[in-house]
Amino acid sequence: MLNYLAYAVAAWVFLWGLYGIVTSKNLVHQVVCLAILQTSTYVLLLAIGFKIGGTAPIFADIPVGTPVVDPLVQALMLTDVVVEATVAALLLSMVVKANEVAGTVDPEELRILMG
Amino acid sequence: MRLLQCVVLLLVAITAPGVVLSRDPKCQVVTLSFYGLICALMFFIFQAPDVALSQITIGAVMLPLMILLTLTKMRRQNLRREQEKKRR
Amino acid sequence: MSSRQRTTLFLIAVAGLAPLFAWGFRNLPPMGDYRGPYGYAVTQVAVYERHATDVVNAINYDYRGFDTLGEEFILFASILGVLLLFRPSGDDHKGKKQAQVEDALPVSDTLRVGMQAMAGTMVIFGLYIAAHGQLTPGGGFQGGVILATVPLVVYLSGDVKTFEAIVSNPLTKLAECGGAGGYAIIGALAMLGGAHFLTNFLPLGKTGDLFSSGTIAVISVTVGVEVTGGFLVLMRSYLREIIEERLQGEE
Amino acid sequence: MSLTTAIPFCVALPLIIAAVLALASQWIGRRVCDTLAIGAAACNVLLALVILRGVWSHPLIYWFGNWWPRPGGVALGICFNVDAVGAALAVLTATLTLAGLIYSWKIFEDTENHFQPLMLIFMAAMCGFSYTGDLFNLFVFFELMSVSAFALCGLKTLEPAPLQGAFNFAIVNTVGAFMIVMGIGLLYARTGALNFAQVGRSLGRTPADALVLLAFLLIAVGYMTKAAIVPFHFWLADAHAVAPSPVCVLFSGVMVELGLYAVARIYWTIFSGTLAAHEGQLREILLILATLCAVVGGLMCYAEHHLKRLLAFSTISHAGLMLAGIGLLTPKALGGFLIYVLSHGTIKGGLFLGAGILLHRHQKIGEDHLHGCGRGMWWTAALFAIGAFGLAGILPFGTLLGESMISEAAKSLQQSWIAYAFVFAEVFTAGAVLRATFRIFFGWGEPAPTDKSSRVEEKPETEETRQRTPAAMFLPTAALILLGIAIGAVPQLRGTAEGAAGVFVDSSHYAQMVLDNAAPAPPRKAPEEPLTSSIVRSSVAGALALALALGSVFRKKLAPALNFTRSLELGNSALRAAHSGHPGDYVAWQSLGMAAIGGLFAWLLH
Repeated sequence: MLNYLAYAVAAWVFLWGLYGIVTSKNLVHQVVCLAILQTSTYVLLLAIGFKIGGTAPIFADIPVGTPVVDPLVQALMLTDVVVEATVAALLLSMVVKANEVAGTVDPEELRILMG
Repeated sequence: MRLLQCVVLLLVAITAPGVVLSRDPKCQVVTLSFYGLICALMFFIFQAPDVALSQITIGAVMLPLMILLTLTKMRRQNLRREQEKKRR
Repeated sequence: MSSRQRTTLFLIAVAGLAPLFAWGFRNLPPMGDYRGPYGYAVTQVAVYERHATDVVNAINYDYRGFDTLGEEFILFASILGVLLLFRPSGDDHKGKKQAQVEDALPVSDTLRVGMQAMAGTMVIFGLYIAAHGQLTPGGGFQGGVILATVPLVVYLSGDVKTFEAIVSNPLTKLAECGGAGGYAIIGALAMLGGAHFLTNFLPLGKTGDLFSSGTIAVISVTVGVEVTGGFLVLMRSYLREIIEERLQGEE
Repeated sequence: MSLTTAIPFCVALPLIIAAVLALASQWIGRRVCDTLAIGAAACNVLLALVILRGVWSHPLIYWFGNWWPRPGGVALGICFNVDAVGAALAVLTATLTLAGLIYSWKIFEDTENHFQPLMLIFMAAMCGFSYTGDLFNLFVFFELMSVSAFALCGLKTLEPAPLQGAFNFAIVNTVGAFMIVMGIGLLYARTGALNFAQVGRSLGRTPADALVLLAFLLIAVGYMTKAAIVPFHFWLADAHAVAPSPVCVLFSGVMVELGLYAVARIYWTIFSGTLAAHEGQLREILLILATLCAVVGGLMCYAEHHLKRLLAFSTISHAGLMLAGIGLLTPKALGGFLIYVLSHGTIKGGLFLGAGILLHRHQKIGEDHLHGCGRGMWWTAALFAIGAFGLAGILPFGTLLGESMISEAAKSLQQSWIAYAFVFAEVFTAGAVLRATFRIFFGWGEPAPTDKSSRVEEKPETEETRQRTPAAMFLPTAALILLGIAIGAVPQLRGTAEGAAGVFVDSSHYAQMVLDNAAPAPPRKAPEEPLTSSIVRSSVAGALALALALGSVFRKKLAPALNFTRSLELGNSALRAAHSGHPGDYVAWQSLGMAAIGGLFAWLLH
């Protein structure tokens, strides 16, 4: 069962992130929840690439052929981290602007377009 | 090692709802920063030092910092708006 | 939709999604048993083929360097977006005079000296991380972010003038754009020799050296330059009005 | 220029020029920046055309960094797999970007020259997206495209509406993007590969299990969010209503369609082998989604009076039709999809630019506010009317050819009811545009009823004198609409498109070509069937649309029996209330949609 703990945590975090976005009453809070949602993909990718007894895929001190964890998922996660930071930066600047021109950061009050 | 992994995974599972449920953004900055550190710890334990390093810099420092700046900016905008209201 | 209806709708969705995830994740290999062809092949060949000891960075900057090019431009585009959103509008100048909001940070002298000493250490650390990407954990991206936080430490220590001098320097902009464009240009340079885009065309050197692994090291540094410049530009656009007021206050 | 040089440059050149423009933006003037950007876009049109001609007869594989696959078919590098379908979409992308950049010559005075580099990055991302042959690279370009689109969408920062639209767009699409990452992770866990061909070959050996289906679900939902398929479509109306017109051209004309293209690409290269046993059920699920999308989009389109939002809902409706082209899962329908995308993209782009001209001249965008304002703008009126009939897909337009191929494919699969979905969507979307044309340009009938969002007065995109329409705005508009007709006139288009689609769907040969360096097979030109039944059907649709529009406009004068047009114009209140403008609602619907489709998938497997 423990072998699947990481996957369960990934799904758990994913659903909590979605819950946060759905119920949010503050745009800043919503952006943070999006970042939480993102971390679920880290947990999933990390668990997928892990190998029992493997070390980090850096052959500075260990000979080639030593069992290591999968380096590719780590490369994917690096890209993921950048994506998270940049999307968050862009969204936060939109929130600042929305607060400036609309005077609110509550998505309920910011609804100008509807129907 | 196995135990450590379980512990850190459970920590992630506990803190993530904590961040979501801290509804006040100011308080969320603190929890998010803590969560970022736990994620970085998880990366170390799962043998991903490269990602851990960028997670510390991004998830635990840069992202909370940007949120703080956002909150500061918004507080100033709101103060300014109130001042203008008073003047009228 | 009221917030209650919304939550109900979402909970219905979760009632469907949770079993769906459980159903699918059950077929994943148990954690720790993974042995995929990509990871296996790349850990076997990367050190011989690329003379880089950090396989993650060998993938990032060489085998899948094209992804990283896209990734750097994601950063670049989002910074352009932030600049576009925060561009000064006509209202800003009107509002500035009324906006004297008191938020100066009280900083003690001990803290200031400590922070400035820390800034120096961080420069060294950031440069080290950025330059040794092909050898040890880290690389251009991580080093760049660390370097970008240095001026921020300077700012927090109360030295707004130095901070402004650093971030408003045209070199910062040059670093951002030059780093991003430079990556693509390095990729294109490989084509002069008849190779494909983003081929590692420099001599690979001796495994473990600072100047080993050809373009991996060069691209790593280029990315570091871009990330440093990019995050500085980003912070400047967030802090711009606050800095302007501080500087006015000091005069 | 050789083809192997052209392929990477189609992506790299605009990126390099964008970096140079962003650097120099402080020092060079607006016009220099514009000229360089237009030059770069024109260059990309040429490059994309060169590539299209080069891959016309056979696809081309380009391995970045000289990392050809290892023996045994393990690909460590990233490849571009350029075939005629992807190359044609890249040509469309570059053409629309060029039109958008020329159009913006007269507008956006205050963007500090950051608009042009973002447009170039957007274009590069979409070109890369249509060429790539790697799962994660597809995601990277998806994200690059999204980030530049979010920024471009919130360009007009002086009002709350664009920020709301851009924020909703960003939240919903980013949730979709994370779903894609999870799906990629699951596929990687199963196959240990990211290259389409390698993943497909590895999966194809066994029939799909729950993991593969979940991966397909996550990835398909992620890309269908981009493609604005009901119930993932809510962001589109908000984003299109507020984005600047030249940006809308790219959003509606090609970005949405690329989401569908990605679904088609991953289905055929990765999942077609492993899901072969379930093809029938999968087809039904996709067709249900497509019809739902066409109907909801059509009804909402007719009920809308904010001109750009009206066009946005028409895009949703047409996205449903295009999904039908993919969902039939045959090469013929896919060829129809390709033709439909090309002609719809240019026509819809032209209509959005036309709406931009109205905004430029009158600073209003609501159909009720503009009532009769367009008198004297006869050329623009003509373009609107022609565009409306283009949406209906009548004779000289390319949409007719696409529609006929999809309908024929549906007929041969005993799904001929799809043709009615087409007629429905065409009548309502074309009818809505015609109705707006009559009211705005001719001032006929009563002013339109007001709805909540038609009150959103857009900030004019320009401050200049507005006595006449500048040529820089009119010419791209006219050119795009006429291109929509010209596509239909290309000889033997249907046979060629079906041949290209045949190459696209041949997944085993695709894998051999990518991994084993096998020689590409030349596409076979398919025989073309007569168009008679489609011409009849689309003429009926066009006539019905005209009648509906006239009926709505002259409701009072003609007969009380026409009162149903009023309720159509007011729309279903529950349906309208669902488009609430609240990002939380949108994500809740998105989750619900995913759970529902997932439930259908689960039923499909058992």
